[in-house]
Amino acid sequence: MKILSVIAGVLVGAALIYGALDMPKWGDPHSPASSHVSPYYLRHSIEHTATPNVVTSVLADYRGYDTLGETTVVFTAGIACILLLRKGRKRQGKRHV
Amino acid sequence: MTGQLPMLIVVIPLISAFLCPLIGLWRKDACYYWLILALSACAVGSIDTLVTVIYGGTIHYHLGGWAPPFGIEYVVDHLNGMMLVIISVISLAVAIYSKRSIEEELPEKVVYFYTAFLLQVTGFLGIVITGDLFNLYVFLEIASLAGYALIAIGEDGAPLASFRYIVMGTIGACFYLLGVGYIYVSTGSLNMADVHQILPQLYRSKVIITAVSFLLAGLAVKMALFPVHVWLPDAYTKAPSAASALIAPLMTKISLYVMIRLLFTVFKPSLSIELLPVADIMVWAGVIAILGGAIMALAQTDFKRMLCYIVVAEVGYIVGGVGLANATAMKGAILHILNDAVMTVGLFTVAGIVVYKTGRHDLSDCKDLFKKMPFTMAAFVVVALSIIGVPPTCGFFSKWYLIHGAVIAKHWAFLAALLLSSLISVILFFRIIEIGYAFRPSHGWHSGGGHAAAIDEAPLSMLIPTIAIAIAIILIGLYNQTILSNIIAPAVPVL
Amino acid sequence: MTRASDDVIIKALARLLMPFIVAYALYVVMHGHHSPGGGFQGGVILAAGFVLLVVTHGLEQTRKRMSEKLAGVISSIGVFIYGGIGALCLILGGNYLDYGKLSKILLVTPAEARSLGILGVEIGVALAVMAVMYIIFFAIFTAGESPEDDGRAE
Amino acid sequence: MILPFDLILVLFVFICAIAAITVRDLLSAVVILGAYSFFMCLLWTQMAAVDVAFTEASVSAGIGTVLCIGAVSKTRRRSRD
Amino acid sequence: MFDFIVSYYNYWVFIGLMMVGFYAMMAKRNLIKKIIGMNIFQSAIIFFYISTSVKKGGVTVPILEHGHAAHAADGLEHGAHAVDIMQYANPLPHVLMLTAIVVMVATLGVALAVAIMIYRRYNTLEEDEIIKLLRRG
Amino acid sequence: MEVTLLLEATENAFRILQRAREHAVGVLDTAVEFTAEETRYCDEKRCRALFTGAQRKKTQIHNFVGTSIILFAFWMLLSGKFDAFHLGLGAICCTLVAYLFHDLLFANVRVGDMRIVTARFIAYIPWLIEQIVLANIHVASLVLRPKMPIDPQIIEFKTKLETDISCVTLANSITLTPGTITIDIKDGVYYVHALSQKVADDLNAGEMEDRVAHIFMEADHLYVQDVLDAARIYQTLRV
Repeated sequence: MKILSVIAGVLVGAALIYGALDMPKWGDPHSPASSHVSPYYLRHSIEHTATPNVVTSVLADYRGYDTLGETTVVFTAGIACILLLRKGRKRQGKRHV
Repeated sequence: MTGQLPMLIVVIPLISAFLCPLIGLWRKDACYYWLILALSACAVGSIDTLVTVIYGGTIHYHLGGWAPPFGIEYVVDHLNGMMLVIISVISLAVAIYSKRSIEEELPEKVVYFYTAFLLQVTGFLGIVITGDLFNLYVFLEIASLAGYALIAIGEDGAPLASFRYIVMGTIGACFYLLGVGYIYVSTGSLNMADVHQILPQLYRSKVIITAVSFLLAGLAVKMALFPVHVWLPDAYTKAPSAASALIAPLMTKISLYVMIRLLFTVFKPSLSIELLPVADIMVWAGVIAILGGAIMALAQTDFKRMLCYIVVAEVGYIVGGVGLANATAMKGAILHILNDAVMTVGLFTVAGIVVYKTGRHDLSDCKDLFKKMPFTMAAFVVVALSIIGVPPTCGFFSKWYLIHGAVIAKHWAFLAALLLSSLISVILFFRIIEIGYAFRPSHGWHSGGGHAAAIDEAPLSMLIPTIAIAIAIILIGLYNQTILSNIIAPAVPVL
Repeated sequence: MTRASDDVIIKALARLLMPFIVAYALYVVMHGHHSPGGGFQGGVILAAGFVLLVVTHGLEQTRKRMSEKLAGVISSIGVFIYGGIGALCLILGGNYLDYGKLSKILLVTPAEARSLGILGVEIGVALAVMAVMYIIFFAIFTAGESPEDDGRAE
Repeated sequence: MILPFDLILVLFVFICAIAAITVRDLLSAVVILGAYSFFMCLLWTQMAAVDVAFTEASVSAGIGTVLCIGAVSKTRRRSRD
Repeated sequence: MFDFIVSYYNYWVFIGLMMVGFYAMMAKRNLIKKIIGMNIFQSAIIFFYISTSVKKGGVTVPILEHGHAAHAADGLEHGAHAVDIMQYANPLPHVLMLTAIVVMVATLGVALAVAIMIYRRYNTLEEDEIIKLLRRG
Repeated sequence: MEVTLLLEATENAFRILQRAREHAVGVLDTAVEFTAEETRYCDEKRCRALFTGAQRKKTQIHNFVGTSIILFAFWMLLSGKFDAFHLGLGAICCTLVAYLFHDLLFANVRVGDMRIVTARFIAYIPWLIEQIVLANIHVASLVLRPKMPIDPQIIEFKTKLETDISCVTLANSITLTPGTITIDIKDGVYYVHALSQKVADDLNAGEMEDRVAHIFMEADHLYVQDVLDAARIYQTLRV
């Protein structure tokens, strides 16, 4: 099992290294990631949302729905914990295990 | 207000989920009606949206009023319109069905169960409707987390099954996230349509090849494709019956939908099929999944577990059908998503009724059931016939298209696997029916004789959805031409 | 770990620090526009304050300030604030979460309405995150305290 | 961006990651995981991602560690691997 | 060669961390160890995203300087053109990763809850022992 | 006569009962046992409830105001933005926090004494700094001498301080002073690690303790007799 997981891990790593060969170099300011969408946020954040912290304005406004989803994830985790660990009235009977 | 409909489909269950614990503080039993109300509204909305899509074409909805590459966009076309209707209607049926079984199995946790139920449905709907790669991840996580919780509260052994599901599911989700990251690094965008436009210049890039493989690997874990299906049987067997009836039909189908969406909407088919050997791999994965699932199903003595392996086999049908990559097979695959969702929910509702009445889910517990609950078992026979593929039930038609597609693609191994698995399904279901018809006096399966006599027809709130599903199976079979020409034919991606 | 600590120094210092922690958390929430921070971080710091109270003053004392039931209610309300602001925009004629439409009732320019909308959303997020972290913390720290459930099932 | 400083941080991150999965005492492993998160957060501060670093410091190194410690204290502290 | 390694160093770091996490998730039998591996795995991916947001040459935090007392009117006048994009880090990966971190801690909470449930029922956290108990019972 | 009595009584009662809310209850009960008269017991109870009620309300308001002022100062320190919007937010937040946590910050400080305590505390700081500097020089001279004549020891002494806040102040002052470290406080007994005999002697001389007690106005102690007297006075007043 251990050897198998080592092999799996190495395979995943190898695939990732293969993919990384064509990546833009680290810190390249003209990589597509930094030049396609994100300059729009930096340029227009103050004009659109009057918020100097671009991260906040993207987080809560441009991509606000993601954040709603994220809050829902947290809420789901809370519900899950209540569902799993909180004791209700004793579980008697326990069905027919 | 009608322009807001695609949004409301997701937001109504979302906000209802937030309010559900508050209502539970006021009155516990009100939660059930709240759930039904929310899901009915959602179902009506999604049907209306589908109709709008059929008559008016694809709907785009910009969240927060931001134009697509900058904000998040909802896109509803024929394919995900159909998925929305499937999800909302099936979850409504399961919700109606869940009342008695939850009161029996988890009497003290009703409120939070329903909240998690609503969140689960929200996650499913959000995955299906979105047009943004990262938003999909977020909703995938909502659905997964709710699923972990719903599975873990099941019977003995459920927590371990759920834990394995957490580990596997996290790997799957992380691979998906990684794939999205690779796409983002090379394109700079997260919007599906935008990525679709930018990508063709980058198809030779190693980054994209890695991204495709990681996305598909992640989704394969989520959809329980054969070698990585190990989490599925345990999880769905041990979950409470209402939860497994909700998750088993939908989670795998939704991952399949995401796969189709990625392969044909985000990437161009030219990449998925011609440049990379994705299609071939998928067909062979499908063949292996079908055979593996069917054979494993044959080896089971547990009723629910057997159904789980059938689900694994059905995933193979669809993956293989998509991999065949011709229009007919694709039609079959998409029709099979619809059919299989309905059939699986039928199977699991019947299994839930058996659990509710007998308290166990071994195959031997099915003894005499035909005499004791004729309606339930009639529904079961309809579902079984559909899975075997007997006309006029709906399973026949999708299988027909898949077989036809296999013939066109001259992929004989897939054809053979399809036929073989149908054969195995015949054996499986006739074994159950034989056990069910054994007219010997019931002894041995339960020590308490008085308890055995108590088994009779299921309560109405469980029976009605089950029967409705059986009727739906026949109706889909009868009207399959209408569905095909109106919904599925436009949904098939242009190859 | 969940009983009250008997160390005078820790108890007293925790007591003194608590209002400042909460004030700092609120500062983080409110100043998300200008400095790093926002709803999540603030919410987590709030929850951390309560964790400090539990560790030093014990579960019972903390329950008096915030019971689990109250935390559940707050988490629902927090998320509902977020969803509700979105729905408000819907009612005011915009798309979902289009805070610009809030300018109709707030009587400011759309850009500032967006800024205020972000603030409202952050408050909702902070409440929800705080309550949920508290719930998870409580659930994990009180797990297995009633023995009748575990001894039997083995 | 000072490369030597970064490299030292990366080294620490690796040491913490490997230590966290090899140490047999679960409580130590959990605390090392907290340290791992904290070094990660320093690394991100280096990369000008202060918001993320702040979140990591409060969420992952703070509450995450507390939850893990709670879980370990409620279960068994020794692990066989 | 050395130049190649240095100019891609963030990828090597993230791949290495991911392999460590992946190995722990697959090979370790202790459930808490698996959770720790999960945490490392996820934060490696977060590291990858964050590292794509860096722009070489002294980038600063994406908080716009002159937004101090700027209300919308000011922003309209010079906000649209005065921002030097190369000066600031790319904010989008930061936003995505804020979400991912929160998802990470939510998963952590649920996983720990499930682990505690398992412990309550079987009184052990080793996976193989639990499976043995399950087989027997 | 009545009026002076009343004034005196009120003041005494405030003094005493404020000193330790829960303590006073216990001590009063003892006092009642001493006198052993059932009827008086009831009256006193009512009397006490009256006093502590008024007392609590006043304390609450004072604490609330004090907490919110301190928090608001803290907020402004953090924020550095002085436009109306942010100050308003700060005021709202601080009021909210003060409302929720007013009982934490000034848990054992008496009502009228807050200003005095603050003033004395500020006056205490220079003295503390002076002590720190002196001790620094002392320790440095010890360490730099080639023989290093250190004499590490653990000394313990019982403190007369009562409230936990004064205990903590003393403990932290001891730790801040080089050469001495507070290890533990258990049931009013300090365990202090001292580097040399001189610092230990300094500590045992108790000047620091006296000063801390002075800050928190604990120089005069609470005696059972006080309570008994007070109870008698209330009784006279009621009749």
